[in-house]
Amino acid sequence: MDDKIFEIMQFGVYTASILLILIGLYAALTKKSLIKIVIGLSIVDAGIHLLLVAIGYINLGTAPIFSPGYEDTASKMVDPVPQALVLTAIVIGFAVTAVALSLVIRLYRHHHTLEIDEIKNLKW
Amino acid sequence: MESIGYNIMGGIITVIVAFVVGLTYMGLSRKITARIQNRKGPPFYQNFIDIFKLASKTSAINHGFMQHIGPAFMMITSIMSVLIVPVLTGEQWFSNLNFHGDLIFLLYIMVFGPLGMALGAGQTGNPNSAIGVTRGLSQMVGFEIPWVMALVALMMQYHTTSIVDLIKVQQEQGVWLMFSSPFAFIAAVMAMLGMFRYSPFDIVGAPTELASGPVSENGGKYLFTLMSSNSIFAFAKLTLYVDLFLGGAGNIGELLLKTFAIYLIPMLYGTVSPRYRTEQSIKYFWGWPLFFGFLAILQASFF
Amino acid sequence: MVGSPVLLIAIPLLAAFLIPLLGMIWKELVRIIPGLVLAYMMVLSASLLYYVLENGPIIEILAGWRPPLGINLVFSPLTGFLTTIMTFLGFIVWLFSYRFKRNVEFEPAKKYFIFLMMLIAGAVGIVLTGDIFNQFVFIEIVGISAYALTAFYTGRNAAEASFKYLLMGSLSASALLIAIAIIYSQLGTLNMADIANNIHLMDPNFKVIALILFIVGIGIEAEIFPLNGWAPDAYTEAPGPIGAAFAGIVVKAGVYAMVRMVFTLFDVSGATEFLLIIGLVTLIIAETTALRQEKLKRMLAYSSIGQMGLVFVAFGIGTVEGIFAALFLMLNHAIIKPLLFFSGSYLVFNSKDKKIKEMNGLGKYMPMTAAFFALGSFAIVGLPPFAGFWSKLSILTAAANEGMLLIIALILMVSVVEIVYYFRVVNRIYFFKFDKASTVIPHKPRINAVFAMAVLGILILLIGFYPDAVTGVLHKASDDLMNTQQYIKNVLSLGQTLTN
Amino acid sequence: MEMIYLIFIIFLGGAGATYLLGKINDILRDIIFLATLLVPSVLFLTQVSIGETVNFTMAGFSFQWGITYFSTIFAYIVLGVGVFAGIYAVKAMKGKKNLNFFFANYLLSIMAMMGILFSRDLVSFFIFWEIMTWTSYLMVVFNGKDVQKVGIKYFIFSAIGAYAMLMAIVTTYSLTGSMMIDSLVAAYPGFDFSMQLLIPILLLIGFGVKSAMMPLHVWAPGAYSHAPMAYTSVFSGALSKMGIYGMVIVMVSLVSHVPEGHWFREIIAWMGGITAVMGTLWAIKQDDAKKLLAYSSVAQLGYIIVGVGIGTPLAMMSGLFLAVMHGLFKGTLFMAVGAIERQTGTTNFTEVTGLIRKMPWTFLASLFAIIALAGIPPLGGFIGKWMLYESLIGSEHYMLVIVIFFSSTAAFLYCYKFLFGFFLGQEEKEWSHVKEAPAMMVVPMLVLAVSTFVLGVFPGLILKPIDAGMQMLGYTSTQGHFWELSVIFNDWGNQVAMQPIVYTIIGIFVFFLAFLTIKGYKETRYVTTKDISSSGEVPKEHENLTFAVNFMQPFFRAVEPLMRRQIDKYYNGFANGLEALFDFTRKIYTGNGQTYALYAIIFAVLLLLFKNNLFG
Repeated sequence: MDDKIFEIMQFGVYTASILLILIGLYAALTKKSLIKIVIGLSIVDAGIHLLLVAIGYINLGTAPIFSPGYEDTASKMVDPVPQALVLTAIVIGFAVTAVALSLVIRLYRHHHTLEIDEIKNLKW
Repeated sequence: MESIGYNIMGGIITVIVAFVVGLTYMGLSRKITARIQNRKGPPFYQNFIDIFKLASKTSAINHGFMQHIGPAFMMITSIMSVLIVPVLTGEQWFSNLNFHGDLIFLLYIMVFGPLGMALGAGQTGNPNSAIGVTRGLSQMVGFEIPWVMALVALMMQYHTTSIVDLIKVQQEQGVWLMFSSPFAFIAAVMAMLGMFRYSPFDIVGAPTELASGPVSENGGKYLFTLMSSNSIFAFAKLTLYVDLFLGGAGNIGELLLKTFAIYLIPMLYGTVSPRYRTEQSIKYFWGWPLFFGFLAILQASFF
Repeated sequence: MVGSPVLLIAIPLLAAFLIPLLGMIWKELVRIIPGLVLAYMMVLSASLLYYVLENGPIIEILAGWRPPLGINLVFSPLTGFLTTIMTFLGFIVWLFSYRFKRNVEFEPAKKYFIFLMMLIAGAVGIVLTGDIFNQFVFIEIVGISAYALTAFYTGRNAAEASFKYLLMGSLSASALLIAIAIIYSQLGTLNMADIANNIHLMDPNFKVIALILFIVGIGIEAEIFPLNGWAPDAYTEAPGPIGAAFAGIVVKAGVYAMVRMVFTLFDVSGATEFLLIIGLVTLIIAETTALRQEKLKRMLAYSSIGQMGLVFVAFGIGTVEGIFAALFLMLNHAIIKPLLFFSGSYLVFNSKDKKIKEMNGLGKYMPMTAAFFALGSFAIVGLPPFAGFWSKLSILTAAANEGMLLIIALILMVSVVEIVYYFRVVNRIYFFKFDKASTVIPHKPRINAVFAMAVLGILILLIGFYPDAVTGVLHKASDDLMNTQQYIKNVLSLGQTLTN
Repeated sequence: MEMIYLIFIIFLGGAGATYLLGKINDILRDIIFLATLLVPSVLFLTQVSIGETVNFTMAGFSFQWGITYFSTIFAYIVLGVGVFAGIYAVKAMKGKKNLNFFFANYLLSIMAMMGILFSRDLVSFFIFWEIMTWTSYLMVVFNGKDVQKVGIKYFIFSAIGAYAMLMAIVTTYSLTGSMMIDSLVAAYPGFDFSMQLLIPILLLIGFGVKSAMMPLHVWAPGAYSHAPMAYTSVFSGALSKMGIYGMVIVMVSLVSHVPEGHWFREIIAWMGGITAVMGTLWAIKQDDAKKLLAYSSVAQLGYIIVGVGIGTPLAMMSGLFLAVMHGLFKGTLFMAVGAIERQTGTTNFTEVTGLIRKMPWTFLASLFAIIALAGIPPLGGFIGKWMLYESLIGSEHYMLVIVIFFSSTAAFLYCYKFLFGFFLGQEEKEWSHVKEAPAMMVVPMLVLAVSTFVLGVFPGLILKPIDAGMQMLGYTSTQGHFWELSVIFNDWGNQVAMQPIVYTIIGIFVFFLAFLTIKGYKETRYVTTKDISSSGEVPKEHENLTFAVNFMQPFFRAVEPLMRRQIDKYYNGFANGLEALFDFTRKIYTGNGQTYALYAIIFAVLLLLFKNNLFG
């Protein structure tokens, strides 16, 4: 596609990722339910992943794979590193979310509530 | 100093003189007080009679060795002080220890005896004695302050701490210190009222209330020693005042005149005043006497 | 050469995954294997450190890609020094927690040791790696295993503490990722040396934003003031040895990452002053908060935060003496605070709800533990002739050489507060009447725990009486951190590759 | 092998051996303990030559140890009191719990004091200072029961002092680049004025705490009275002198070089004077002997500080002489109190009375010590007092001399209270069983007590080393000018010759003792203290005639306004205020995870907002 549209789309992607991050933060910081907080965190992760991918993408890029017939397209390949980062980050985010949810279950068993304001045995 | 024996002789003579004079003054004071109170009063030699009677008696009881040596301590103080104070200026016989004569040493040796006597009185276990002692000590803290202020003023003004030098100063100036530094004199005299323990400051040995305080439980030789040391001590103090403020004494007559003149002050003041409680007397001494002491020090520092 | 630095990361991870399998063969292996692994790591990193001190840093290349493209490990005097401390502490922690409390059965023990291995591997990785994204990955490894270990006990409020930790941790992860994204978008590289080499090409605004995001992200791990809310809870609720591991290993890794950012990567002016200020605030807030704690481990946690603040102050001085003092303090803290946590964990284990005021007169019933606690307290408040004194003295002299008298005064005032709360506890332990009502029958430490504590105590005395035993290493390490150009040159020109 | 190292190695090893052997056998432990005290003392007196130094470097700082003429004086105090108190302690502490710890700690604190005197550089000075602090702290809390407040208070004040000192030290290091005391002294006149002001003040805070100077003295009474008496005699006798030691160095070697130095001197001297007065007044008020002696120590240290503060040759001499004397007689008194506590189980004047015939030797020792304390001739205390007054008068400190005189006159009150309360007065039934303390406790007391008498007659014995030390500090030699073997002079050449005075006193005493004793002492029968003439009739057995409560009541009615304020209260108020503040500030750690996350975000946002100010 031509560069102008690409510019606009890239801008849109960036704004979308920033928005996702902000929304996630909003959820994580203001929602009182533990589940919602966890969801907010993973929304933040999603936003960041989108940002990373957007950084690596170039206009009309192809997959960064050297295969017969495509030797000349090295300049057209998108940068592979951010995608590697994103893959790793997704895995990590998944693990963190899993731990978080298991903790939420434990907390519910222990406190019989999901309100974060009522889980304040440890303070000062 | 020619020889030790010479000095010892002089010292003994000094002590004897002090003893006689002191006892006489006490007797006179009883007589005068009686006359003022419109009584006849005992003859002035009454004290000699009493004291020799005491000396001849053997003390029946005692409460232990501290009480036993207490009077000796008291004696040390009075004799030491009378030896240190220059009795007659320029008189070889009477210049005993006073070439070492030093006011601060004198002040401290004056405390030695009362402390020893207080310990002796303490061992008797008589609460009255202890009460009297505490009162006495407290009162001493009271009158020591103006007294010391007066002395400090003199010492600083004339850059010496020796009594002999102070007498020299007066002879050179030709004017007694009681005129050249009057405030010190006033402070010292007001302190002296306490030092002699006539009323209004006689709560220490308050007769009839404390059974004569510290010296109760002491009879016979103990009382003899205490009384005689008191008389010697009184004489020593009077001589000290004379030396400090009245320019010393050249001969024995002058000495008697001046000392008796000084002695009249506490005595007459005592006859006309009621007894103070301890804190009252302390507050008294920290009132005007302190003020005069300050004035004396100001004078010493500025003139 | 006894081995290559990569083993320091690979072996513990491998062990972490092998433990359950070996546990099927023989249950005891679960407890034994980590010890062997950690002992090997300790020896390896010590010998490597010796080698490095003799002849220059080792740059290990992974997967054949040479820097700046590939990931590389840097085993320089500084990183080697930190790695040695961490592995040593890991071994001590294992020694202490071998058969840690009878009631820990096979299944929890398995998890415990798996996560412990992962924790140490991650921490070592943070220190050794030369690649920021790799560092991020290791930080996450440390984080996840730390969340799990914090929530180790089901009975207590462990889950709450762990959740707070996780919340903050994932925030820090996000911050780090964004920062990495910014740097990559600007410079197109992730290799630390390369970044440090080209940082001046970066748009200053983006540079500062990236730095700030890094500070926020790593600061959460390094417990600087407004970001350390999770720390006390985690320290308090985690098992005693894990608290020691946090204080001795995890925080050190965080501090290292922070310092690497400020000193090597970013050439931003005012960054060291910022470290100074933030460290001072952390120090003051933490120590004054520790003054009124009712729970012993919480008090220790705040004290440890305060010590980290002091470390940052020392780094913030910015001179070589300052860095030397900071490293010295990190070393001492890594020795003393575990001792306090070990002995403290037995003290609280004997008191019903971990209140300090229930420890009256425990000294008579567990003299060994109490003596170790007293020794630790004496050492950490910096009384000579114990270890803590030398680091405190070097910090003060370093500050004085820069003429920072006000800062010296503040540090010393805070030290008075520190003395107050530590000596309150010591007084209680020794000189108060022992009331049976508040405590169960005293639970004496096992022989291995006593041995672990004894090693630390001996080290405290050794360093206290003969500081020169360590100052040489510290000097080399501080020079290594100071000299950025040398670092860049070593990595980019591949310093001296291994021949094995 | 350097003799200096050997001394410290013996102390350390002896401490360790004492601790370990104590687990095996008590006798062995005591022997090792005494040997460890005696051997280094002998080595010090015989082998160590003054001025020789040993150098070594550690952790980048260069260390230098060596004794000087000046520190020798204090070394005599430390070893003298330390050794005799140690002999006393072996017997006195018998039967107490964890004695191994006590003896080892005792040795360590003696070692620390010697180390302070040996160290010529600030680092080892500070190290030994801190060792001294925490060993003495462990002694204060040794008895255990309910001493938390006292111990903590002592340690907090010591820590404040020590840290003030440390700040001065590092400042010096940054200014001169060296840790040697001599280099500080050499470079000091070159500092700019603020440093010239800052360093002495900080150092004086440090030393003032140990020497219980006026605003910093509040720890002293509690600490002195709570430690075991066997150690308190060292604590008050020797350890407090370390503060004096440092103070002298500061006042003479540093302050005297600044043009405004005399203001320092005045202020310090006045602080000492106030300390003396208040200490004395509070001492009179106490009903517990330990407390009384503790306050009196504060007062006595006040005199010493005055002498040191004035700093004229005579004043300095008097200060140092008083320091030695105080070590002797206060050591004796605390030992006596310890003996009484051991024999009767209490040290309260209102409970125990009339011990004089039960414990005559203890009484004799206390009598000597008390006379020396009160400064009554012919005992040593008088020499110090005399020189102090003469120096004050000579240097024209009009008001100060009055203040000192007041306090030392008032001191007679508590002196009498001490002797009367314990030894004199009614002999109650309940104390009829009391025996004299064992010889191993009495002999050290008597030795120290008699030494006060000897020094009173021949002050030159101790004035000689003092003179040497003062010459090292830069004074001109005062021998023959201010003192001879048994004669002391003041600024104007007035003199007090002790020998004839003492001989006269002894002569009079012997004469009258003979007079009282020889004739008819056989007839006097001894009677109990119930057999007294209380206004006529003889009291019964059951009547209680003991006079101990409200002993000095009339005096306090007079001085009440002086004692209405207690600086203690202000300190406590301040500390409580701080604790409340911190208790409030820690509320920022609300247990809510979201709040913490919010902090993080706010922190990031703030940094982003002020990024230009922070990272320009």
